[in-house]
Amino acid sequence: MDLSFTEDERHFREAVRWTLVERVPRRIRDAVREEKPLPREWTVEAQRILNREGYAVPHWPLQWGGRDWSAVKRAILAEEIDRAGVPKPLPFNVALVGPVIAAFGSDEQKRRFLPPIANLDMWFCQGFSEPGAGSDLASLRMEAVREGDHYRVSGQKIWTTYAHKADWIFCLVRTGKGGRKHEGISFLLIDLATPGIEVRPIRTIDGYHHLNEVFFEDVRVPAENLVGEEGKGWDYARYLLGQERSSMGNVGFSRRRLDRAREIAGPLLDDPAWRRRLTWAEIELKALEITQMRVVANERPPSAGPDPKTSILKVKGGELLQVAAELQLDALGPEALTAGVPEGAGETLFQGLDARSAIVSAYFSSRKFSIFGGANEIQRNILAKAVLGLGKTA
Amino acid sequence: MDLSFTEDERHFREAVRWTLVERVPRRIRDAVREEKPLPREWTVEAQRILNREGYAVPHWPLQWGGRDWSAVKRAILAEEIDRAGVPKPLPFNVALVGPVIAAFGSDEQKRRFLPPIANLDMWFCQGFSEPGAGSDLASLRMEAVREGDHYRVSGQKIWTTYAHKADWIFCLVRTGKGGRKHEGISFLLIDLATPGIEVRPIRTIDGYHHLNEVFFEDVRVPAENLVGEEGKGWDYARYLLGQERSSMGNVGFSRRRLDRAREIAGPLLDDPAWRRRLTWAEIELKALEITQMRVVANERPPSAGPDPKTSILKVKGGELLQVAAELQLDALGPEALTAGVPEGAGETLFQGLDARSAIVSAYFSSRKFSIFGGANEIQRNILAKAVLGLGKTA
Amino acid sequence: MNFEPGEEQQLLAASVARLFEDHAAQLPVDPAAQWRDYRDIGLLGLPFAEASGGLGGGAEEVMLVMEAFGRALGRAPYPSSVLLAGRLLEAVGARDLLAGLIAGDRRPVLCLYEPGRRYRWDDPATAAERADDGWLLSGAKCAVLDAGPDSVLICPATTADGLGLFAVPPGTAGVTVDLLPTPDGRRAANVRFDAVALPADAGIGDPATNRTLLAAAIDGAIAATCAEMLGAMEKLLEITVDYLGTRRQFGVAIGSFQALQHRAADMLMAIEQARSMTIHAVAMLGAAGEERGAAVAAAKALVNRAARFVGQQAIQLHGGMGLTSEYPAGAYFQRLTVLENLFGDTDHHLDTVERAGGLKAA
Amino acid sequence: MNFEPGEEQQLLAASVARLFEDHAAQLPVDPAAQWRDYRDIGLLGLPFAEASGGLGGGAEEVMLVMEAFGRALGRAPYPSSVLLAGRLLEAVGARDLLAGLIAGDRRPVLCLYEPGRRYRWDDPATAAERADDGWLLSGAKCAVLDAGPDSVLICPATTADGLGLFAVPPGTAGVTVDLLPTPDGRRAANVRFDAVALPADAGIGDPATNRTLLAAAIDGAIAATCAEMLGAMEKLLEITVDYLGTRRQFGVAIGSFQALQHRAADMLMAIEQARSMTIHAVAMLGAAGEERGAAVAAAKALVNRAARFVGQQAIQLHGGMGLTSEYPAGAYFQRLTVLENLFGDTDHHLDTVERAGGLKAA
Repeated sequence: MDLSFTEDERHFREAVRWTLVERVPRRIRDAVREEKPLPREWTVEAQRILNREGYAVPHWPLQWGGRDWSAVKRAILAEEIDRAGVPKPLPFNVALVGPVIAAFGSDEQKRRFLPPIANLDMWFCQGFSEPGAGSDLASLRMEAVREGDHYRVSGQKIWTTYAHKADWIFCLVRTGKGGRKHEGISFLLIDLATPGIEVRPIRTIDGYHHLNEVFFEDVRVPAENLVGEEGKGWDYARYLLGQERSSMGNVGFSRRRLDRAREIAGPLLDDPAWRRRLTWAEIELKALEITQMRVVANERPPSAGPDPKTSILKVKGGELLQVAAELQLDALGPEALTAGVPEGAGETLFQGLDARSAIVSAYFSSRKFSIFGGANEIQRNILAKAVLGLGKTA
Repeated sequence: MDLSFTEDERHFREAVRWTLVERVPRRIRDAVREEKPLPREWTVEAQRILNREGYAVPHWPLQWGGRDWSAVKRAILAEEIDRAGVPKPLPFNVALVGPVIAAFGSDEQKRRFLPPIANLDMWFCQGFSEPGAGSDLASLRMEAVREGDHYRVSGQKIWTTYAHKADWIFCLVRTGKGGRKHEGISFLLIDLATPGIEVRPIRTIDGYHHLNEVFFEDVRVPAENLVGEEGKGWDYARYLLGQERSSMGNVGFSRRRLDRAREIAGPLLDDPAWRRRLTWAEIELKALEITQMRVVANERPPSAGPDPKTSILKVKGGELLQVAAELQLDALGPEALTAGVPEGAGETLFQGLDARSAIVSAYFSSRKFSIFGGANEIQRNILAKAVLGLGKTA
Repeated sequence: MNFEPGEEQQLLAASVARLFEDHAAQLPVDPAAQWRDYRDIGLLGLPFAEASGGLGGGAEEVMLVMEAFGRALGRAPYPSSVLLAGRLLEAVGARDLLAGLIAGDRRPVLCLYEPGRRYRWDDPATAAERADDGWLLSGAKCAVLDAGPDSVLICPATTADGLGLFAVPPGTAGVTVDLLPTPDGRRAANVRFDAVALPADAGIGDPATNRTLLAAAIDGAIAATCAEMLGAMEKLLEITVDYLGTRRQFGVAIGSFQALQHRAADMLMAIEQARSMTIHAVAMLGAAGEERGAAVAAAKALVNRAARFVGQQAIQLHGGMGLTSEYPAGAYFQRLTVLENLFGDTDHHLDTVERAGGLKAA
Repeated sequence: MNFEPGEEQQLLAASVARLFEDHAAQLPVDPAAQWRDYRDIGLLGLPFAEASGGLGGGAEEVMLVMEAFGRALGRAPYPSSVLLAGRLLEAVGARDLLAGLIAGDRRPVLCLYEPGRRYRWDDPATAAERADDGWLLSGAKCAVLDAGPDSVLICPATTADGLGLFAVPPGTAGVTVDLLPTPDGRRAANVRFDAVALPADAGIGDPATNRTLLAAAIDGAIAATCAEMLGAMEKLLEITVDYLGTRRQFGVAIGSFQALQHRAADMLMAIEQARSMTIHAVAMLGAAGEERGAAVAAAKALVNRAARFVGQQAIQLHGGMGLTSEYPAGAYFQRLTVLENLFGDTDHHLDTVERAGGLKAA
């Protein structure tokens, strides 16, 4: 038992912190800290820097750029990246599709996809959710019919983050009928430039464009883009969800938001009520930081699926980001009234967007943390059933 | 629309307040305010005084002691009784069994029972809950078999408040088998002095003896003690639950507790955190006072069953009593450590019981407000289904 | 006590509800036409005494109107111009400006807050000095809802004699109005007064009593805001319950999940308590200063808390749909967020209650 | 970082768990025999340096022991006598008293609080004056857990030179020990010192450093209390989950109701966060004064909040059964209520964190 960080871990943290500040341009870190929408090329620029430093895919197999770092170190790295305001390596690439290809893809697929995924030369988005299949993922309906050397794909995905910036999409598609809902699902990589695909923006209440609907109409996808075996897509999705959880709690992100709340608080820091909320948030965050370490230190084989205790990280981490956003919002006082997001903001970085608008926007947008990626209600179901063993007989 | 109390209502409140202080001995009011256990004879003494003033059963038919007061006035009366530290008229008598007898009893039953019930010459307790039938009341099993001019009753009731002080118990019993669970239930009055009845205390974590189990073994109950028709007990129980809700929110009781919290707070009143909790409680209480008035002003025929919005009074009223108890507990500081309830306290009023022990005891005991009388979870089910119309199809 | 609206009140409520819903459905919006509708239906004169040229409606009528306004997400500058600025004009006896407002010709708005001072309004850094036979007004105001190029800006300013109130007509030289979007898609302004020369009669009211009358006008506007929030919350709960009954997951309507049912029940309870406190605030508007102030602040605090909870949970229960701009839940959430902030956030109002020594029991 | 206990630590945890469970099942309780068991298994010397005659166990070992103690609702005066008073004796170099404690012959307890001063301990009204070749001690202390007729009372008192610490043996004239029941059925005392004459060597430690050493001893005891609460909460959640799976209503196990499942999940999350903060407190015990104090206070605040929530909800999920004295849930709720109060309630600890300027990030 060693409840403190070791000397080695502390040095690692310092080295990472130094490297991030040294290597990633300040304009990028400032924009992230102020939660302004980042131009695509800045995101790419940042990830290439991280990849050069070995920070983009440390959890991958060594052969594909992974590092032999402990889970604790990887968690430290993730925390520091977030905290420094460095855009985190695109999760769709490095935490989701990459590990699935590394584990189940053909050698050809690995060579073709993994390096550009790590370097963000190829931007992936995730095609899981469909209208009518949100938390109930297994009832998805997008169809892929095998026709010779390709699939003909038709259907719709929704809530697709950054589909408008992405080059590729990884999709769960239905390749078989009948049987249980989980069966007959396959995992397919689709080039978004293929004819028959339309990406339509979903405008959200934070005033920006992150989300999309993606429509597929008779899209021809080469059969070689199938990952693993046909009909095993559900297993791969489970594997994917069991992947890298080192930053699931968003500890560094919350730390950054709370630090900023302190910065903008001014005289509110002496207001006992606001101050007390900040104190609670900082305590909860300290606890979460350690809970995160405990979960990641408890390494499991990815085939075991996600550790159900990651649900704690998801719920608590999301709540903290929401609390931090509220603290910032409330610090604005009456001046929040003039901090709406102007129409069309976000297309270019600084167009009409002052820091206060970004705060209001972040408050609205933060509601997503308890919705996407498995709503908090689903996470509590998981905790009750998988950890506490409740309700199995009902 | 008249959102303030009328002149007449304000005068009524003043008159009631004056009368209570004038007529009810201070020793009784002080003991109630300090939440010390009351000797049976003091409870009886207080109710007889109230009955003399016309305050015990104002909601009953005029013929049996009722008063022609509006629901708002009755709510004012109930609030003032609680607030003054006057023991409220025994609810089992005046709010539960009395109205059922008045509505469904025979003329003979009315003459025999109503006057002593109003005057607490006859103390009733309630025999509804059974082991295995708490919130799921309809699955009760206590059996009453008709044999000539009497019923033979066997079974068990539980959580029976004050059974050890009571003269009579009103019970839901099963007189018929088969059919739906709600059918075959009857409403029976049983003299606790009848052979075959045993009352066993249930000790609770507050250190006192309020609750009991009551065992019935071949108890002979005269058939004339059946209220209304055999098999209609469930309807009568529903009627009973739709009865007098004027004090459902326990507004006066919470007011008394918060006032006392202020009294004992001392320097804590300047502690921003404790003070803020008190402020919230006082605001919530003001809101509840008006919500209570809105619910009682919306008079419904008792046959319509309980207004589902009374569930709001139950939940919010109980939560406030719990919050008030926490404020008092926290005001004790380290001195709470020596404020356990001594063994055997409560048998006589002041035996070894100082005010701090009563506060700790009240904190423990207050957990019951979200459990008994339909747990808060049940109340939320009711609100969701009966008020919001949710989940009817599921 | 009697919580049922009378017959006339029911008629009023029904007719404004119809009007506000018509306006909400209008595309594109024609603000001038809508404002004429407000005038024609009598809303512009509603809260003012008959002696002031108004209809003599009371705080209860205002509550009914603002509930309907909140339900329909009204966008007209009614609360800011009529209920806040207008009531102040009536109180200080600025009869001409008030008459112009009632006639629909003038649109006054009150410039209450200043940058960096949060919700403090009673000791402005903005100042006015006597100059020749008029005034020179200088300072900066922020967060003026509904201010526009055509607004008469009513500006509190420190003078040698106390708190002055100055009416600044549209187009006055030295005034800069910086229009910005609000988080709920309306407009608000930051305003700068650079040595603005005003005639002597631009000073309205009496510096000895302005502060008291302004406090009363603000309290009235806060009570109206509580009613607006109440209407918005009730409508939002209806939208949410509707969604829960319609949307299916795992083969059943999601409204059949107990956890979601209980959340909806908690929203209902929060709203019912908010309604009660709004009633309390309205009933206390006639009381003396500090007692009225505490009741109104307590109401706003509780309504604020309810609004944050109800708004956030409505989004949660809608899932991703709640986050989209197309679906109505998000607009209600945004509106509630703005109103929560208007006239002071929750902590601000709790401070007010505590400074007054708490809530007086009946 | 590594959160897994080593082999020796696992052995320690298992053996104390067995002992505490045996003790819990013992009826009637024989406190003297139990205390001998504590001695025989090495618990009395566990946290002390080998140079002090102890076993040199660290804060991690104490955490494991106290978790087991909490799970079993231990009633022995171990935390008060060994972990608080004992650690203080070691720190101030009171070797004889410490040796007596380790041998099981003496039972010191610390008289920390005074009536009406809440959790303030560092500026006692109790005072000691030099008299002849000894001391005269006067004052009142309250809420001394586990004090009894056989206790050596360790009493902080203001002296001319600073904060004195006085060891008052059982039976000293002028000492009144008023034994009272605690809310969880143990015993605590209020103590009065009426001009108690003490020999010169009754003063232990050094008034110049006592305050600092006492603060460190208290922080250690707070961390141990967090561990005790953690153990009690975990056991209480297990009891509750068990009940939910067994108890049936409306024809199904009540654990199948989603609202109750989610409550249990919230309890789990609160406990996991409490465990993390306990780990943090333990890890920071070696840090410098204010940083250590803030970490420990933050831990106690979060564990306190978790304890209130978990305790109350465990009772709620048990329904009426949770309120009865026979069923174990109630006893855990009572214990958690007492421990929540011990060494300061939630607000007290949050004040401490804020005075220290907040929690330092890694």
